[in-house]
Amino acid sequence: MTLDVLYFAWLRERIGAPSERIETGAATVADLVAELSARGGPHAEAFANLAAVRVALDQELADFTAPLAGVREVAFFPPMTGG
Amino acid sequence: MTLDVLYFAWLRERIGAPSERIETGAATVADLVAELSARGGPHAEAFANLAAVRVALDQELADFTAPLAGVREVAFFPPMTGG
Amino acid sequence: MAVRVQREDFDLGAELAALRAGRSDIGALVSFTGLVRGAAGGAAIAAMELEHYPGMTERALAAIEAEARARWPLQASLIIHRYGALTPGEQIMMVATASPHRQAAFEAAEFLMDYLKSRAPFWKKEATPEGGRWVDARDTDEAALARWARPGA
Amino acid sequence: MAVRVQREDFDLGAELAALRAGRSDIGALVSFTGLVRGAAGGAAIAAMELEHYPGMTERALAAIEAEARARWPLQASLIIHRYGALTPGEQIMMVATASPHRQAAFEAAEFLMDYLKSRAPFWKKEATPEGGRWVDARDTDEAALARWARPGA
Repeated sequence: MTLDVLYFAWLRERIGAPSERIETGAATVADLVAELSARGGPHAEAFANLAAVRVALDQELADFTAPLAGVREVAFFPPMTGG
Repeated sequence: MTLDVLYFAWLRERIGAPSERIETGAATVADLVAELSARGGPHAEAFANLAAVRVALDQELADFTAPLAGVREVAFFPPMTGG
Repeated sequence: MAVRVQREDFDLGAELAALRAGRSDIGALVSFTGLVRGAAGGAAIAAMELEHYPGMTERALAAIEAEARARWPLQASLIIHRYGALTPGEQIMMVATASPHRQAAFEAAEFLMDYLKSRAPFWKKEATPEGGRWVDARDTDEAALARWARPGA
Repeated sequence: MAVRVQREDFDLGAELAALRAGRSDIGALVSFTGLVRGAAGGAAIAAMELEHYPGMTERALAAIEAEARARWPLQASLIIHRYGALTPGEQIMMVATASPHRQAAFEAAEFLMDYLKSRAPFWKKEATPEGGRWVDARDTDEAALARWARPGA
């Protein structure tokens, strides 16, 4: 499946891009993270501490165990600090 | 001693005056209330239900048991409803 | 740091702007505004008369504000309360609190309101089709003070 | 009933005036304004950059506002949040709530703030003398959500 993967805040800076379009067979968010980390380099660094990473699927907060079936957009970012 | 006695809200309306200056030997607020009530008429009506009456001595909230020694101004009024 | 008791209306936006003017240490600004409602308890309200106890009012509000400033790290605070004749939709009063953090600003504003409701000498009389009626104090207003009780205080 | 995400500043007083304009059913109006502080954690802050997630931001804020309106009898509510470059003293965001009674207005405003802090996709980066640093989420912000948990929810 084709996914748009978005990065925000320090994840965007570490990855060096706000988004990328990928082809993947990952079944869950955790699978996708493992696939991205396996590239090494900035991706491995960005996902080194998952406790500091949140994920949204099609703009709704989700867990790392969530399935990716039917999802178009995955976003990774640190805990929010608005307000 | 000479006291200025002030009335507010429905106590003022019932008594028919915002204040009166009186000479009294009352030792406590309760004594003063008894003395005023003994006049009968509007005063007796105003003090018929003391649960609905609050008192301030020299502009500080007080209890009915408080002594009047040194006090210049006594105010009676219903529970407050500002805000 | 300011208490005002006045007949005139106030400009909420201007008051809040003044509280933070020229400073950059405030992180959170909370305001509460009380307004005259056009109906209450099923009855239409044509107007409201707010009576107060000149002298004691200012003292009570200043004491309440001082207590709030002793309990929370406030950088600014303001209480304005009107008296006299008001009509539905008009502003009755406002409080504002400024602090580095939101929780202190919120708590202090609620504290000011809870104490003001039950400890500041104001009385509301509503003009209804059946005539004037003094607003009764609500038991919940007195009960609201309980949450601010401090051990030993 | 309104959520706005914008780069431009907003006029707090005008927004609050608009919420109550032409109506006489509101008894209590609460506002919270978040401001950029010129120092934090001992470091001077020259500027702040607020990043957000366009699309998700509006959805998240609308969902938070809808939840507040389901929980409290609100007659009006507003959330405005800015993004982009801000300097110390500037307004970052505001929420406002209107209700017949003060407790509902206060609680709903605090609820909006607590959820917005931890559930709306905004990230703050502060420019300090040592360079840019992303603001860390505070554990207390996540913990603040616990008080709004409802049995079975």
